[in-house]
Amino acid sequence: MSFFVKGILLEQKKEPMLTRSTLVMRQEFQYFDCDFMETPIDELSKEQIIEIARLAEIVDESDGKMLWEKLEKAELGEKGTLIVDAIDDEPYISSQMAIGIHHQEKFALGIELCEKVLAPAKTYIAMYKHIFDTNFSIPRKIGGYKVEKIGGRYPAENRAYRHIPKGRNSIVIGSCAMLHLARAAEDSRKMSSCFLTVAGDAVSNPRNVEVPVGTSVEEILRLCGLTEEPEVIVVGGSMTGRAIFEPENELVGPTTRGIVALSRSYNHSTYNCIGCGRCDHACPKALSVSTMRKLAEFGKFDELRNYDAAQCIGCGACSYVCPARIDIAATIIKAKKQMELAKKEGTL
Amino acid sequence: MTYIAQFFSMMLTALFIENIIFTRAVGTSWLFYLVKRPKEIIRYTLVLAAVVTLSGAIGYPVRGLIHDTQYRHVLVPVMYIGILALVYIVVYFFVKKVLPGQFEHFGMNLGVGVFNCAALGSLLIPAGARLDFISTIGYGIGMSFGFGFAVVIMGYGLTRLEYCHVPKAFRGVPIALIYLGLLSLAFYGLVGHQLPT
Amino acid sequence: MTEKLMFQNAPHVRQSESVRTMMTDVVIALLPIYLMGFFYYGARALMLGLCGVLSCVGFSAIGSLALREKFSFDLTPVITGLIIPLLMPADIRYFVIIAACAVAIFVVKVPFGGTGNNLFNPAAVGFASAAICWPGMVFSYPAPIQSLEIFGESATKIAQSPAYSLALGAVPEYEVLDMVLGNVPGPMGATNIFVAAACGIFLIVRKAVNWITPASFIIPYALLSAFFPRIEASSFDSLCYELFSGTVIFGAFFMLSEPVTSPKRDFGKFLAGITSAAAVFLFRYFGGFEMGFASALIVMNVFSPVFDRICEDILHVYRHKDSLLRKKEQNPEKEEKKEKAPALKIFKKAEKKAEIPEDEEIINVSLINTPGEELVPEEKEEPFEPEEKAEESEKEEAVQ
Amino acid sequence: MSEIKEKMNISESLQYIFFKNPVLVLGLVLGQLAAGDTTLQNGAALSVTYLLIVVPVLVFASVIGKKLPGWLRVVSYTVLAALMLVPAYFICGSFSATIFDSLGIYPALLAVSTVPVVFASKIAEKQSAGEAALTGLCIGIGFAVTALILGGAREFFGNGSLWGIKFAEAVYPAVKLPFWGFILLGFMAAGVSAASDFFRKGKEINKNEEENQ
Repeated sequence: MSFFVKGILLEQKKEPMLTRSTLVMRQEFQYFDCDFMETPIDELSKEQIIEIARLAEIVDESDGKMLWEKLEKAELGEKGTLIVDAIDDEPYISSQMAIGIHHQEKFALGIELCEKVLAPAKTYIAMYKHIFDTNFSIPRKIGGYKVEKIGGRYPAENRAYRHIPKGRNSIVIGSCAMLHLARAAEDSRKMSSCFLTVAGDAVSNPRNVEVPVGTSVEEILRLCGLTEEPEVIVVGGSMTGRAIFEPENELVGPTTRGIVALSRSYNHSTYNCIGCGRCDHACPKALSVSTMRKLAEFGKFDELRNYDAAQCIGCGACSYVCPARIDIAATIIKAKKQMELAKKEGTL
Repeated sequence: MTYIAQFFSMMLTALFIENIIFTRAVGTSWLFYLVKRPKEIIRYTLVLAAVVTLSGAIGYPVRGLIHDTQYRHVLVPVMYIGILALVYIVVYFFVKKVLPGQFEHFGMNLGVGVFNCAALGSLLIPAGARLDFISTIGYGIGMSFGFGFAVVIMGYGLTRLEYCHVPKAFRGVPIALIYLGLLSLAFYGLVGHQLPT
Repeated sequence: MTEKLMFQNAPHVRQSESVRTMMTDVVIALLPIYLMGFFYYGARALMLGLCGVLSCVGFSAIGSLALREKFSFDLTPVITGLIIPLLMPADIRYFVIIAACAVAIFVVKVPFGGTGNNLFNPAAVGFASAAICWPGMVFSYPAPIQSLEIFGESATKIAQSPAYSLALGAVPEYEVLDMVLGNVPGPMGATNIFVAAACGIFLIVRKAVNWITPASFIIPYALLSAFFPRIEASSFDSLCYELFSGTVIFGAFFMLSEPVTSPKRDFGKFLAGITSAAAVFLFRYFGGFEMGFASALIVMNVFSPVFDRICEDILHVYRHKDSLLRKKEQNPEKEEKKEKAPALKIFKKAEKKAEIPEDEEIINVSLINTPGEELVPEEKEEPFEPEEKAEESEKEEAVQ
Repeated sequence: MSEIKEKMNISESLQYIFFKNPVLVLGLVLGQLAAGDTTLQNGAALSVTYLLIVVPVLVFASVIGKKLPGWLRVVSYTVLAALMLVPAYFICGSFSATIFDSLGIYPALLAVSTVPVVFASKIAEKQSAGEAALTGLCIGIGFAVTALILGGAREFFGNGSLWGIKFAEAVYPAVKLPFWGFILLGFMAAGVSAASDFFRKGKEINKNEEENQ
């Protein structure tokens, strides 16, 4: 890692959810029918697999795109790599990793189908290494595919894929999409469910859950049970998710990584920034965060452009580290949105 | 050889240790005017230095005559202002004719650039201290560049002031005054005693 | 279930350490120095510290009342109140401490906007203003190892501090071990170097203070004093005398490393440390008073945004290094002119400021209303019409 | 500032006493006050000199100033200001014999301060002679008020005396130094701006009431 870029070490608190098996919510499955239903799986041709993915309407949860479009458009060169994204570097969240650990055969089958379509030179499963509180070790191989342990500090996701060799193109597919592809190929099941982690200190038995797409957050929380009234319910990752107010009409989609119910929101600080410089240390993109926050606060947008606000990925590491508990990431992201708005209107 | 050493020692003391703004508070309104126009600092400091050396040189013999009379407190300043006026006219037409490019940059501000407290202060203080010729010139030049140095420091400070939550009553002139006061407190630590004005 | 839900910004897990825990670390680090003061000068040292803390906290309460903002009790006034008495002699009168604390809060913190916004180190300004006002009291030190009575005048033998004799160029007559242990006449807390350094290292371990600032200040200062001794002694002796006299070590750990006024980046702290070492050495070499450290610190606080700006420019190049390299491959010669990292001059920002239209709803901090402009709204051309225009206006008058 | 004028329907030049005080709000003549104005006597001497400089220069500017070519205008104002120093010198001499040692060069600097040049050319040239005299008078009074308050405060706290007569023992001797002059001026300027905001808000409130009725 270069001298400037540091990021932060988080304790992942993944423990009860990762080792527990995935709880499946009662749901009726939809099926699709296609002409090559009976051909055995290993003789499926490339077009047939893409057709299966299209009929099953599988959405890749790592970036929200349709799986069949990604497979169709991706033409890896002769040295292409297929990376299965199972990195969950945010605390509490382990929906992608649970797939790799609890449904290994179907997961391997999914990867095999993708390999048949893309014919990459190398495939590996990327998993986050820095999980200290789990009492089992991450397997070296899953279903014959090598597991590459991505180390380093949070945010590991954007740094892992930044190391994809620029010259040869490579593709990142989420682990849940792999599982859905395997199910679609085996018993031609449509993708009607999504995987997410329900966690937080207000949940009675936090675990990984498979729920039909579109169920409300309140139903899922009632499924897992609540020990006390949560003060904050977060949808998405614990570092990049957003707090919601009405859980009953908040619907869950394939790209929501998890639901975190916290019994006590962190106490809103009344301290001014004392300029300790920790946020500058924590920023993975080596931005001067403390000055940018001041510029954003005072609304000086063109100087903010000089400070490369566009490169901020909104990972929240600076707000995590700030001893004065100031929402630095929120201020900078809001200022970034205002800058884009101003740029569109041409005032900037 | 000793002249050059004397010249430079006088210049350095006037530049850092006995800075015209921080230790004697002379020329502060001109400082506030220049702080908001960072592009013009170098130009006006050079004008200041040129005017101070010219009028210091002209004024030295005349000062020798009158700085013992009973009314010296009035005559010396009036004499120096007269010389400043002459020098201003010379500089005005010199700049107008020789480098017209620079001229419209100045516009009418040349008058304010020449007739300000920093210029007269740089002339009167060596006169009050009865310095000989070389150190008068050295002191004058040192003071003008000390003025530029002070403006640069104030520039740094005031750009930083924009990002402080200054209370509403203190915004603008008051906070700049307090900032200037704290800076001259620091430089006073260097001098250690009140300088004769 | 839904009535108690609160909004919360993005990262919903936060670090357990807060500003208060950092500040309590600094307060804990200051207490042993007071114990040493108590050991050398009796209970008066503790009373002075208490008076400093109470006056600082009281004044900051009055200040936030005057500004009509909620008084948030953070420990920064307590730290200022603890540091100021440590720089003073133990037999100082109480009103000197109260005056120094008043200046430290009312002149440095309140007008600039509270805890996070002061541009100067309040302890340094407080001590400097008191030292300038009563040099006689502040620079005459009682001999150590005697317990002064808590209140009332103390007619004890006033001794010379080693820093004073260094300023005169005389070799101080105390040997180095005494100076390290602190039984040498000098400021109440700043003479016991050993305890101050230990507390400083405790702070570094607790991460309340970045290790770069003290290190990058003490080592160059030691080298400077070794190579340019003020007294006729071997360079090592001069190094020890310079380093252990005056408030250098104490200041390096507690005053120089104050987070608000020091640069944010490590490299900026490194640059600030080196230039502060040079400035303190110059101020002590040429300065009139003994308090070279405090006034040099105030001057250096002006330049911390400049060091931040230098780091920002280096990082700007680092962030755009791939686009710069790509440009260099495509057109090596045209590259310098076009893609230029923002110039080092801080004024580049200031100039751009002038063109932004001052729209209202963004917080508009109006800087100085310049003389002359305030009177008449700025006409488009020069504040006064240039000479040519003057003739036209005369012609027009003539015509009317 | 113009809306203050109609609301409080005082003439334009009266504002220069408080609302546009030349020293505190416009930040014009600061150095001389901060360093020179350490006693009440000094304050009085400075304000008398200042009054004697500004009024004639503004009147001269409004009467003759417009006619002169640009460069001669600035020179004439400054030379006139310098000549006005001579009567000021004799008046100040009457205060006390040692006034000039404690004042030093600062009364002479008043002649060259930016006020004559800036005010004369921007304001006085567009006004009639009477109005210019009134503006000059108000500027002089504004300056005098600030100078006397500052000088009195610093003398009382500095050496415990007022106009040379000793009352009490010096409380804070360093107030006489220039940097304390700046800090005190800063606080006074903050007081003036707070008061003018408070006053303007008051004005706005009853202005709205008039509209609602």
